Amino acid sequence: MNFAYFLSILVFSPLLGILVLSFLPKTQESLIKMVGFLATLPALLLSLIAYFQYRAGANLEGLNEKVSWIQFGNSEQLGNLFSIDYELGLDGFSLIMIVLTAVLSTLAAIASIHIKKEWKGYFMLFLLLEVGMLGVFAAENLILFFIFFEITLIPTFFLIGKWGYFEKENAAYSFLIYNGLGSAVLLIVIMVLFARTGTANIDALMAVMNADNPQLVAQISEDMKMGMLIALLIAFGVKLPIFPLHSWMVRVHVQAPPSIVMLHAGVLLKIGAYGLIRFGMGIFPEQFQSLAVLLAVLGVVNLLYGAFLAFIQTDFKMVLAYSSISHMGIVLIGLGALNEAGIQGAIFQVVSHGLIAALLFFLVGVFYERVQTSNIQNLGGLAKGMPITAGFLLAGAMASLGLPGMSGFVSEFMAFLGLFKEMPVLAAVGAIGIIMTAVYLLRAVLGITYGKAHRDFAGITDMRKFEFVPVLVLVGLIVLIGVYPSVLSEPLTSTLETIMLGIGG
Amino acid sequence: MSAVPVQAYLALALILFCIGLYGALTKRNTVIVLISIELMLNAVNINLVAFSKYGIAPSITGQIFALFVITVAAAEAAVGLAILIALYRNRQTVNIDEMDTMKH
Amino acid sequence: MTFSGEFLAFMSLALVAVIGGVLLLNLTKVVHMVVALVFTFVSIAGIYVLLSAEFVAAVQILIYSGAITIIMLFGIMLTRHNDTSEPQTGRWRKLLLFLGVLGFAFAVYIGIYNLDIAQTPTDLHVNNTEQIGIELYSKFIIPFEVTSVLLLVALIGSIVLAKRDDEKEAEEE
Amino acid sequence: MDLETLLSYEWSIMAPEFIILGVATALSLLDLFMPKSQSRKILGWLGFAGILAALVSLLGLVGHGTESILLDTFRLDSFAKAFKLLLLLGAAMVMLIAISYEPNDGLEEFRGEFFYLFMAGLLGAMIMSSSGDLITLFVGLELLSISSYILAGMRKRNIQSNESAMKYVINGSIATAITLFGMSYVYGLTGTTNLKAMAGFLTSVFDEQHIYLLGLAFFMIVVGLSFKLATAPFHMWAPDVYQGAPTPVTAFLSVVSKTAGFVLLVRILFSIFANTPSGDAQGLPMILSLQDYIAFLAGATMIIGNLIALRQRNIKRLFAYSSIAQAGYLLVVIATMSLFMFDTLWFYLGAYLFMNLGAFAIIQYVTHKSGSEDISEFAGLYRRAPFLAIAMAIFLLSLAGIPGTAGFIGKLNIFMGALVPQEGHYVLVSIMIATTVVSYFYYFGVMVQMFFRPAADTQKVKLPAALTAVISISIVATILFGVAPNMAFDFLQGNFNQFTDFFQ
Amino acid sequence: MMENAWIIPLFPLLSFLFLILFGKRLKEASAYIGILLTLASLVYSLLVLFERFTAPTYKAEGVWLTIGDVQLTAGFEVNQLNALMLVIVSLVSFLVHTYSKGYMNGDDRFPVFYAYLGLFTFAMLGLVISPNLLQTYFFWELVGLGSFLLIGFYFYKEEAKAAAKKAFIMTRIGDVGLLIGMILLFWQVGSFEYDEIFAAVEAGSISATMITLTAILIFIGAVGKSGQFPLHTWLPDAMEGPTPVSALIHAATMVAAGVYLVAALFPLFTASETALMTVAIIGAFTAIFAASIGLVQKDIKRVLAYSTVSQLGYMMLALGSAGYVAGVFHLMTHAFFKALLFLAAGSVIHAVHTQNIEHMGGLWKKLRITGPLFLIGTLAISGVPLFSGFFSKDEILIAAWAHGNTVLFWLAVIAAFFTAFYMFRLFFMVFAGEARSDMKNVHESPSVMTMPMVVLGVLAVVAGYVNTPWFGTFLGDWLVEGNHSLGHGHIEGPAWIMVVATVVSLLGIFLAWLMYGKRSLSRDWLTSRAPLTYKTLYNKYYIDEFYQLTIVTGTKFFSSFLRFLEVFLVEGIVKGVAGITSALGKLGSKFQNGQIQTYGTMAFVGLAILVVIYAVTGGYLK
Repeated sequence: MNFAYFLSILVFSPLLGILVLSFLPKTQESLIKMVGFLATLPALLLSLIAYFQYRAGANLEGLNEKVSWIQFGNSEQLGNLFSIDYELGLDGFSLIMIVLTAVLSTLAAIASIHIKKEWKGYFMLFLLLEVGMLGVFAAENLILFFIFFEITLIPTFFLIGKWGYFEKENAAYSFLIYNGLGSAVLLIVIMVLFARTGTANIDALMAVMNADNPQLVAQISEDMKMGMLIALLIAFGVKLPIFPLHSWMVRVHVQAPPSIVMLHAGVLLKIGAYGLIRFGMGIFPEQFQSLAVLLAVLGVVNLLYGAFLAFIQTDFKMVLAYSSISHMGIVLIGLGALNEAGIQGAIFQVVSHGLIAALLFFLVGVFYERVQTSNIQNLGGLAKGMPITAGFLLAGAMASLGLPGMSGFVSEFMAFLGLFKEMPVLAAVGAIGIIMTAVYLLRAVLGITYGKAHRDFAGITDMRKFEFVPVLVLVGLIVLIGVYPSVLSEPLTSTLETIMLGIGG
Repeated sequence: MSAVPVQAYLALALILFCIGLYGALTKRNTVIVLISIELMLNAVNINLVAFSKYGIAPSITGQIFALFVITVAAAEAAVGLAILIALYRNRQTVNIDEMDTMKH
Repeated sequence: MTFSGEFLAFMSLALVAVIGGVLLLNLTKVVHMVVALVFTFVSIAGIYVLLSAEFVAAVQILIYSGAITIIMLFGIMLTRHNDTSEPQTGRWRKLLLFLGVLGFAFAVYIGIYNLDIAQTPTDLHVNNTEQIGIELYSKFIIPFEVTSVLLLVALIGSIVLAKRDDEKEAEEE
Repeated sequence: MDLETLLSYEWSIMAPEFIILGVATALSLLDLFMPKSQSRKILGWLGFAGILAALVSLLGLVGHGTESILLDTFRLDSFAKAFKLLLLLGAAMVMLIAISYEPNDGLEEFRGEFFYLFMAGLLGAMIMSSSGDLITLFVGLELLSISSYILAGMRKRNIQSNESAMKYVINGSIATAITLFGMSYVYGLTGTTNLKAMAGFLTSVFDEQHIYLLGLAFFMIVVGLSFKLATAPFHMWAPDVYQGAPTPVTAFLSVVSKTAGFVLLVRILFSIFANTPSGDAQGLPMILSLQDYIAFLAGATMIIGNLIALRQRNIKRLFAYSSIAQAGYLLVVIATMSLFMFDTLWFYLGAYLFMNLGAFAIIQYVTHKSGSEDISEFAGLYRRAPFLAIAMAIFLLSLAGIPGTAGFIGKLNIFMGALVPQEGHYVLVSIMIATTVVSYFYYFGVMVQMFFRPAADTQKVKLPAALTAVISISIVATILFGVAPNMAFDFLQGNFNQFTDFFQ
Repeated sequence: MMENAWIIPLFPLLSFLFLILFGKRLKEASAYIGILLTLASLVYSLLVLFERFTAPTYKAEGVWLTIGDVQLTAGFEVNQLNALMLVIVSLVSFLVHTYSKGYMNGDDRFPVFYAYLGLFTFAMLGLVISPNLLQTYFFWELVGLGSFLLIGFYFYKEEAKAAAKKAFIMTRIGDVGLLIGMILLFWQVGSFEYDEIFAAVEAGSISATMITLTAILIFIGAVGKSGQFPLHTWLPDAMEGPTPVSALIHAATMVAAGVYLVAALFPLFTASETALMTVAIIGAFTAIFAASIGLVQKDIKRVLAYSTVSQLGYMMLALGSAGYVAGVFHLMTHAFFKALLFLAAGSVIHAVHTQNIEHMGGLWKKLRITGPLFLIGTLAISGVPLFSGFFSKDEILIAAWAHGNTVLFWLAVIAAFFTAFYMFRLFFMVFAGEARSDMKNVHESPSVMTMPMVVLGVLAVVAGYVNTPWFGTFLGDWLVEGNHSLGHGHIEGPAWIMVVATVVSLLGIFLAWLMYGKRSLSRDWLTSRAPLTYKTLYNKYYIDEFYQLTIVTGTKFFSSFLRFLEVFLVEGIVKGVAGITSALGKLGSKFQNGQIQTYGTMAFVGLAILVVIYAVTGGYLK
């Protein structure tokens, strides 16, 4: 982190891959795959460097970048108002998200080996998607955030629509329209804030919105703040997703190629939580407090709704999709608790579910490629032919259901710890979800791996060497966080302090 | 002072404008539609000329404006008719309601 | 209001003009319609005279009652015209339009019926044509020139569009 | 007025117009004397050169102060300069598209006429944007309109082209009549056709009857001009005409003509009605008290355009609805009348120019190659011509307002303008954003065809140089103004000083 | 030694990691790694235990996770209970490791089995040295994982799959209770540390209601893990796992974790009479309830399983009657004799390849080592004097009586009678009578299997003497040393209790002998006299069916209802909106009918509407 434009280079490094790919002939399959994989490495490397230097005590502010970008209206008359800078920056939270993104991108690039056609286009879009995701977390102002947010939308649409399964186009459209609406609502909020305060910088906004006598271009009433927060909730609620805005996500998880679902479930959904925490809590702390109960209730509803629906799905991907909904409920529960434990739990859950979902979907990809189905009823006894895959699948399920020693437990525990302090009865209802999680996951995973084989899976091979890499890395990280959670909690300390200061906790 | 107030001229123009409009939008023969539009423009001219004499600040400009309108109207009519003839060559009809190959 | 000569003239001209318009709407034969409208055009010219716009009146007679009517009649003759021109369909549209026209006329009418404009004496009638000429060639020279382009465009365009298509083939034959 | 006075005016400020006029005349003469067998494409290139020359001379005038000739019948102010720039740019690109236009029927023998009629229309548009007098404005408008009527019907053996021209001329004439009817009242209540004089006079109008009548005139002018903009309620002609007209003409209508329409609308509304009192207690100018009506029209336009576009299969028709919707977004700018209005309008029209013309260049190429305009002609375009497909995707994304493209920055501007006022136009913004999302459906529908569907034929394509140029310029501009919009804003701020001379 | 006690769980963890990674190559040799590493644990545990006899409690902790101002710690603690448990766990584990070498011989997933055993042992050892509730919970769940994996070891069997799933889920239900309880406690105390919790309880800074509530919630966790009613049904099903596993997990260690938990949090429970009472009632009820089911079961392992449930109930009863020592003492003795019984049963199964006792008989002569060892175990569990079970059971009865739980006391006595009866029923049916003809190839197990049994057999006899009213109550005194809140080391109960207990168990044995040994009483008298009772008992009071009918079906129904909601409401609204949008588009395009005049009309009518609205709202209508 000693050179200039560190963050820009980090964020835009995958573009290099796109550039190289555009000169490669379409037919060079293995070369394209290799380039696609290699292009994810600079970002990974740089993000890890940043992480370890931060852990070693380096200051993240040194990474901030600011270049004047757009000035609306006449700068002589308006001064600093209505100017948008290109500004990137990191804090503990976004750093973690960037590391998560970089790691999952690299792993998903490996998982992309299962892609069957048009690798060149695939990897170009894939890398563009990575740029968008990295940018979302590095953006220091709302407009930039939004731009990167939308940049993730387009490649994902194509990646789902072209390389997905049978109903891919349907899923792609579903994705597009829901997320389009979500981002539209988000844009309104961003623009109202920008138009009324004249700035889009997140820190500046937080300062302005929480000042006693703010200097505004136009007044913002309390009702309006509330309205904006609710709009934010809807916008990020689509992404997260919050019941009842979730149905697109199920479709995407089922239809998209596994490597993309890894990124989708691992990172893209998390943008919703990231946004709620950064913007919802940061900019509207007072309003957020009055919505806390609603959030917690929504969280419990998500948790239970997802769990109960996951319980009766026959397709394993559907189970995982609803499981994602259920797990995102825990994020909401943590946020609704609105205390240190809760928020930290929510952030942990964001990371943890990112890893776990990526792991599970990767494994789905692995066995789907071999048996051509993910329907539980058509599977069974897979542990015989693919003991290692089955073992990891079970490990993934255990992580997902919150087994101690794995990351899922830490986050779930903290979120509930937080909620029990504020709303014990609600939390107790939510605790049913913990049981249900075990119920549906075991039903599904055991249905696939244990018992009698539904048909003869003779001749299927277990995981190949390269497939071990993502799995081992993911399991390693999951266990690392589960056993030594300080790897996450320490970088988060200052971010959490800021948030708690805002909400007066 | 004139015996005929400006309102009378304006009212006449309004009536003619409405008639022209109604004709332009209901008549079936395209030629009649075109000529109805001419009537509308004539109504405009009455307004202009009336205002040129009885307006707030009477001036010759109104009449000049009217002349321009007449000129343009003539050109428009000519072009409209030319298009009609081209169309007629291909479709053998001048009925405006039959010109609906493109819709929805 | 006195029944001055001007008033009588206006009333009769206006009546003719309106009747011409109404006939346009109600006659069934296309040619009749055009002829009805000629009356309207001519009486409008009369009205221009009442409004001290002799030059405009003259142009009106020349262009509308003359040129435009004639080319319209040509147009009618050139194309096969079924004499009756009554649309079979569009009853609802007509009703809607009628209501719209009524509403529009009503709204405009309440704007003009007691419009109060102080009349100032004018000298428009003095050397009307000269006044127009002076204004046109000094003040409005630019639109005037643009109009010339416009007419040229209309001319070429009309020729291009109306020219018989099979000329080439005819030549070849 | 004698010759001396006439010569005392600085006629050089009309240089762009003169160049266009001169080239148009030269083209018509050349066309007349050129042998019939010779290809008329050369005329197109000449016309293109003429437009470029006009563009250069206009750029030379950018630093020139506000100047007017003959009592504002010609007026060179920042507003005129800025928008003429767009008109000329658009026209140059349309010209390139037109040069590569090779339809199966009808146009070949009239190609020469096509070029100079087109130049005449451009002249009309330019006159429209730089005049301060109703009569000149009207004449310019008609020059543009009549040229467009003829252009639309140029494929005279094509029944759709005939029909398109017919629809255009009839609706256009009615619109003209309505506009003129409104103008006649404005004239009557001010006694002048000079916009500045009008404005001065109107500030002192307090008679309620007069104000009411001026309000009516406002509506008539707005509705009449909405024909040129293709916005509600006068939008319905657009799909039919766009579909039937030759593709370059469609491009011309959807970009140049529309831009000219907005220029005229702004010129008239903000000259006349910004100074007319509305007669209410607060003493608001009329345009502010009536802005809700414009907002209503804008909302209706966006909804209609985007919803009906969902059902279209014909690509040109689809783009017609798309351009209706885009006009609706632009109308939002006018309805909100913020302090960024001119900048926003200019920027969005500029962005729109590039993305739409780029798209039309591709549409023309794809449709005339196959002869069908069905959206399925785009199937597998990515396979056949990756460059075209990616370019089209960029234009579509820009039209849909996706970040990274000029369209997004334009929309951002619009939103900001709409939300800055104390009582922000939330409803309007919400409609705009919601309909934008609806628009994803059809924009992405084209992309689905290009990228997901298999190609009907795998024949490789050879793109004419002119089209390549148009597409490349459009891509560069669309991305550049999306990534570094300050280039445009700085240019605007540096040279046009916030259009303060608009009202002077 | 004690400072490094944390290393004890790491040996089996190492075994787990090593075997899971390289087991495939090691094959049968993996057993040695497992055995050696658990032996290391055992040795170390013994050293720690001996050191603990003299040294004070040792506790070391480090920060695990920071939440705002709160620091959650992790570490280990060696107090009396922990040290004792360390030895019990590592001992049984070591023995089972050894035994399995013979029992699992030939299984192609042999290394995996040892890996799982290692994992479980690690978790169990970690559990017993946890100094705080959070860490306890941490390992509590891992123990559950080990149990789950081992139950489902024969993954290809549908029954094993179902049993594993059931075990995991039912214990999880309990775990959630524990989780809630400990979180609530945390917000009262501000810490998960045992000592801080006890300090807070003692200081009275927690309201009585909250103590009761949290204690009961935590007890729910224990109920789940220890197979107490109503969460007991998984434990008998867990017998689908390999028999050594049943011995290790479902007899000696994990199922006792519930008892251990209550014992570890004993000061909390004693602070609330209601909580204690709950524990006692559940314990006593489970004891007699499970025993009654055990009376009629036909599967050798199931009988033992119900016996385990019943014995665990005993322990709960002891703890609920403030009999800390009694509970822990019985935990220890039970660990030895029940492990012995299971291993012996395993040996039997290994020999005859069936688990149905009706197909067995006359094995006494063939299994010359297993037979007597099984008998020792049976005698111990039946509470026959001089065997370990006698002393510990006696303690429990005394505790119950002394605490004033008269009803519960008599229930326990009846349960003791049942125990003696069904255990000897089992013994006689397996070993007595004539050998069945189809069991000719029955051989005694190899010494690698019998040796651990012998060790346990010895312990089953002698373990009781560490705490007897006759020779001294070393264990009890040591356990409560320095900690008065654990109550008294030994309670002097009336002497007749011991007599009653002895009589009852002898009676049971006699009755069993009459029916199954001598066969002077018809075996089928219950079947014929009270078929309904028999059926009810045989079908375990239809509890499984009841759960199936209510909870499982209810959940499925609710899920289906939600799916209905999803399809028709959530998706329906979306589809509706999409439909309306496209319908509007369709409507709009219908107006677009290609008629020029329609277009003009629309435009003009639009104008007229605007103008009329303007006229009306503008107030210009006069």
